[in-house]
Amino acid sequence: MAILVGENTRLLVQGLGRDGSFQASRTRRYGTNMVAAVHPGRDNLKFEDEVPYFSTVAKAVEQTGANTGVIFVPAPFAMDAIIEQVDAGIELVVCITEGVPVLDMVKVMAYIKDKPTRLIGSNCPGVLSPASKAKVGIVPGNIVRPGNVGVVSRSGTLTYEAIAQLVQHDMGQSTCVGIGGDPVHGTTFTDVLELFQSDDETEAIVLIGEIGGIREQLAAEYIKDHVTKPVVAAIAGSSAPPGKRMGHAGAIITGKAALASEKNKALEAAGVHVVDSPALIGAKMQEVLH
Amino acid sequence: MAILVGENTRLLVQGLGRDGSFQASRTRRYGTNMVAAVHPGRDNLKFEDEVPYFSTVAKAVEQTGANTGVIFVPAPFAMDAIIEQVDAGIELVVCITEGVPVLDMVKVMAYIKDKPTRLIGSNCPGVLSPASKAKVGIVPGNIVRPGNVGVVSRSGTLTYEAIAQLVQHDMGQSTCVGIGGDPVHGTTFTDVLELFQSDDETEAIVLIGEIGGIREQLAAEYIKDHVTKPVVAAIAGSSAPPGKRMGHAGAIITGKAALASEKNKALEAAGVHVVDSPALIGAKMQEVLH
Amino acid sequence: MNIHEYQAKEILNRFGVPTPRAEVASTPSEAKQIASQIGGRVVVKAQVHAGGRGKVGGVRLVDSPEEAKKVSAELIGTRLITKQTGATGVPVDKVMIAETLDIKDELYLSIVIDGDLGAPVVMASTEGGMEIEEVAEATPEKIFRIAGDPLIGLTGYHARDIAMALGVPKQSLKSTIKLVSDLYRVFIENDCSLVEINPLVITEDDQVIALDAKINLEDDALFRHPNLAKMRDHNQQDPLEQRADEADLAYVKLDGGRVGCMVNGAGLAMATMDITKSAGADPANFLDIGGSADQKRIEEAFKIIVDDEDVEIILVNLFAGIARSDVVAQGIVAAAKETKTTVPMVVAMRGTNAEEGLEILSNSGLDITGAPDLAGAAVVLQQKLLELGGSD
Amino acid sequence: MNIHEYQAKEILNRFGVPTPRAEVASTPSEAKQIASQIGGRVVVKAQVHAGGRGKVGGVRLVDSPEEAKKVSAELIGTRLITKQTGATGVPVDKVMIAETLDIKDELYLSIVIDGDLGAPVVMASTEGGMEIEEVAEATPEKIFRIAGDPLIGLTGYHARDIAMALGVPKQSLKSTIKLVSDLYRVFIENDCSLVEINPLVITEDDQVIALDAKINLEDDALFRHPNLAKMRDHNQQDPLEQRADEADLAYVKLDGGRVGCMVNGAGLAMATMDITKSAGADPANFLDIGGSADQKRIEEAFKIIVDDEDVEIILVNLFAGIARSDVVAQGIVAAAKETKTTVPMVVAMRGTNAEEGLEILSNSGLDITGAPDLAGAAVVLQQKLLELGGSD
Repeated sequence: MAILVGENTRLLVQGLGRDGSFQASRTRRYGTNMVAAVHPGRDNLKFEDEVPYFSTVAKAVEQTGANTGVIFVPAPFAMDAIIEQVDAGIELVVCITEGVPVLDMVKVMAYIKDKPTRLIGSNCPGVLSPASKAKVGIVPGNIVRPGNVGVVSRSGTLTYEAIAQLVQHDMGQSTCVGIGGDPVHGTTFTDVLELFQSDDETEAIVLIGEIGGIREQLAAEYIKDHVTKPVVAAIAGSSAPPGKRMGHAGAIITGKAALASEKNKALEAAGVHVVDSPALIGAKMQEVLH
Repeated sequence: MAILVGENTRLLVQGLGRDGSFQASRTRRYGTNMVAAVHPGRDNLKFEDEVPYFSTVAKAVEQTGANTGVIFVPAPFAMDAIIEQVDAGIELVVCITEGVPVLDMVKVMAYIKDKPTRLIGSNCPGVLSPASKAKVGIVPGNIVRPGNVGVVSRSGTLTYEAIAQLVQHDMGQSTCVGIGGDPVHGTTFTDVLELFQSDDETEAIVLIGEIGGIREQLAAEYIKDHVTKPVVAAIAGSSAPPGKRMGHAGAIITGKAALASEKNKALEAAGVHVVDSPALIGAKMQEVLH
Repeated sequence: MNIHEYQAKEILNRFGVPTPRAEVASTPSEAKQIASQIGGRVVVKAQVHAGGRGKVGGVRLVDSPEEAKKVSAELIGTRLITKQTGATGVPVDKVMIAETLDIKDELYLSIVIDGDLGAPVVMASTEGGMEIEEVAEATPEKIFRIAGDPLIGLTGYHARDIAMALGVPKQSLKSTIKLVSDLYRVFIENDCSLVEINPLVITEDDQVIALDAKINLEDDALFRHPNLAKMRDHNQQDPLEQRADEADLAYVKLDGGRVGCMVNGAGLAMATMDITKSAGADPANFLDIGGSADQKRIEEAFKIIVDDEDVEIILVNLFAGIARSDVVAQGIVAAAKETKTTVPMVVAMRGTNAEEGLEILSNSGLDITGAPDLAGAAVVLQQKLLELGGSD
Repeated sequence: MNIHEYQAKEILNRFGVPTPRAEVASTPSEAKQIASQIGGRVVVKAQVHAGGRGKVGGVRLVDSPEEAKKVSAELIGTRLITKQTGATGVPVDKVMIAETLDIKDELYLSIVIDGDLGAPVVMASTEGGMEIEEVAEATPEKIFRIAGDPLIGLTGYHARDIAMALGVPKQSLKSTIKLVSDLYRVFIENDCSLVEINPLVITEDDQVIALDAKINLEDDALFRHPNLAKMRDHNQQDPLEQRADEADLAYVKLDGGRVGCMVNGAGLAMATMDITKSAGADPANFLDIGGSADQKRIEEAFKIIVDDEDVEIILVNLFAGIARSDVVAQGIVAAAKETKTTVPMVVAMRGTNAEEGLEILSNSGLDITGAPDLAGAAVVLQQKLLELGGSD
């Protein structure tokens, strides 16, 4: 079954500039069912001669039944794109765009609070479920393998790292979810843990956190109370200095709770298999599962 | 039983300036259970030597269990007072204040949309249930009489007018509700009709509308589909010229639907007993009920 | 609060909405100077708070600075009577001298509050230059409506939808989207009750420009815009309405009526107008003295009615909740004595201290006829009108 | 983006938040002139992007204009080394000359985004003048927090709650409430990531004044504030960080490290720093070359690392998703040749075209040691460090 994306995914891609087009192309080659492309001024044209272009999301949804949207528009327009997709009734919106102003994300979160749409991101690599060849975002399709480990991470490249280590140790993935590196973001660790816990295809979970915020602690609390599947976790940034933004807008040590050590402590107390370094995820998962 | 207010009403009055104090005093003399007064800088004092003052609504609710709030603060601070009462968990908030900027009310309505609080007003005379001596607002207690007619009106003085006519024709009121004259307001005709329809104590309903907006038409639709009790209605402003604001911010003819004649037509089509003038409400109700 | 076209365009410019090059003149020679600065054919527009000025010569095309001076001289200092003004019209104190544009298309764009939606609504139509009410009546499908969101404002994609609904050429799409967004900010950030661009024009070189502009500011929110409040032009108001404004009374002068109405409460005031009409006469005014009116305000309210030359009889209708009837009666007596008025009055008083109030009036020596209630007031008024003779 | 105290106070003043009378001087004689204009005792404050300046002589009280000149001469043109700067410190180009106040109480007020709440949060404390982290550690109950609402902003009653939590005297309550509300608008309308007033002071005559002020602007939102973007002072940045900024690279110089890190992805870059540490050395920098870096940016990234005098060895760690390993390798080779560097490199390359990339590096004649993956890179790095000798 996997989570979030699968055989029923009907994908709409919004923002087909250079990067968006490149990724849309790879998404299609991977086998994902991309049904609509939204980009202004390209009505009546087709992406790669097959996928119809629309000027508005509403029209695209109406005519193609798209239920999942991925956003590649530039940061100044990302809030608007998210809201356009929410208003059009898209069920899952994945915002890849990096550099969205945080006050825009504050508004977006307030706006979608009582709406049925689920948002992933902004500033995330998106979601991929190998068994159903459903890829919504930029996780490379050539490194994954179908299997039973769910992966959730704040970082894109560390998601790939975890996937590669799992494959190296002969384990595949049910779904890989990058929740993104922005301080205010849609779907959280806790949300994804809840989904993995009730997903039949997922036997174990990899969680990769980083410095900043308290989401890892909230995840630990949730795991303690609700997650029975084994969880292997790593927190990046134990060597980062305080007060400096480490690339991701959310990766900054602003107080004690933001430290990697505090997060490790909370996860360990929740029974999570915490490894000292993201380099050890694969080995630890193999040990846990065998 | 009556609606909205009754024996369980525990009233908090916010804004005890000249008018607020005068009204609070009359409210208490009428017999309403006023449990808290909120006004800055009067902590540890008591209103009329009996009702404790608080600086914040949260503290007042915590210490007195107030469940109903009435607002007399000046217009520039009314939005804030409403939100403070909503945030403190007050169940029924009645905003008497006139002249609240309409964009403030737009924000208020968006804010309370998914909250459990019910708002009446702004710019309304409030609610009074004679049988349980519960008065929240400025409807004069000396003109009402317990009985079985529910009164709902956009206008304060026309509420009194209707009450006086009912009494003159020997009919009392279950509850009188002034929903207010502002274009954007909380509880609507439709909301109150729904409450009256399911209230055992209410046998018939008086509805007094006026020019502007389409709420009377929406009420007519609701009556047609859901209200089995007899309704007598009058619309004020048939002689008003277009484009001029008649006192109430909402009482302005901006298009065809805003005309008294259109509203009368819609109500008549819904089976409502429409009278040509608010002067005939009492007589018509007597005719309908006897 | 109404403001002038030139003031509205000042606000628009501040928010980035383009308008034709223009300046305002208070004298014909100023007008000439501006016209020669702008050059070529210009338009002279009377600055008045009333629509329909074009049809009565308030908007004139001229070919030379000399002609601009001549036309301005014809306008400045006169009163303009349009279908939206009373019979006395409104004074022209200033004219706007504006460049003329080569226009390809005329569109319509406005923003108002939709009370029932509880949000500002943008209305757009390809039928520019026509009154929107007429378009709404004749071809409602040509009006495109989109509500803003209280949290987000007008989203970019909605602005784009509006621009597309307006059918602007592709090369004007981007500037139209920006204009729509900017106009929405004008509405929100200035607490407007109306922003109307009619027509919004597309020029031959695909610029998008607000050719005309009307902005009404919400009175209740003026306290947070002191600079906008200063834009009020008292000269454009009816002098009686102006006095009512200053006394903080809700008053509307109604053309052609002869029954002065003095009431507490907006709803009751409308109902009083309605029964006046049903009694066979037209009301001369709407007047709500409010809930907690003190004697000074009541005196001024009464004087405003008495000073209205159209008023032949006064209908006082009071249902005192907060107000006290005796205070109102004292105010009326004091004002009547001061103005030495002999206008007859029909008085219905109920509520707080109604009997005392009625007694004060009865003992005042004024021409007072009591009425028991709203229905009774209609009957008594009809009798008194018959006595006065004549009918509307 | 950091800005100077004097710039922060300019913004505060624009939003109605009062600050002490002050002006900024670039020369000692300007300082003297300002001091004599202000009169009496003044304070000379070095304008640098770093906290802790007071403890190292960057804030000095002087009694005369002459002394202001002297102290300014001591500060301007020097570098200030505080606990928040690296060992090279930051240059003092300007000083602020400000009036002194009679202070009754020192308070703390700040606003930041709380990512987990998804809203701006106002933090207030009676412990003004102390660092908030210390207060949070020692007496967390003395920090009062309230979140703003995305729709409403900071409500008036919340501003009042904050003012009451600050325990200001009754006669200062109203101005404190206004200050808190204004400060919230500063945060929102300028897209700040931090607004911190420490201390906020109550003067002997009960005025509420922002004595010090720190504002950080959110980089991602600078595109909508072109005037604020101009406030950037490149001189205050580490020269390498400045070059990275210009090349749009996420780079942080780390004090005392000797392993240069070149990575794609922020998470992987942090993990690379972590394994460096576990291998027994300190990283010299954080560097994320990003997803779609082209060869020019990669060359500049490599040069920035090489130009860091602390760097003795470079760890390249690439997991190419969007990026192509061969392009990165070509960039490294080109930059290495241009800079003639001989620094040894440990390279882990995976993902798109990893083999081609590694081959390009191996054939380049540079001092390259390959590593299979993240874990392998730690092992190889440790060996290389042993070869280099020494340890941190």
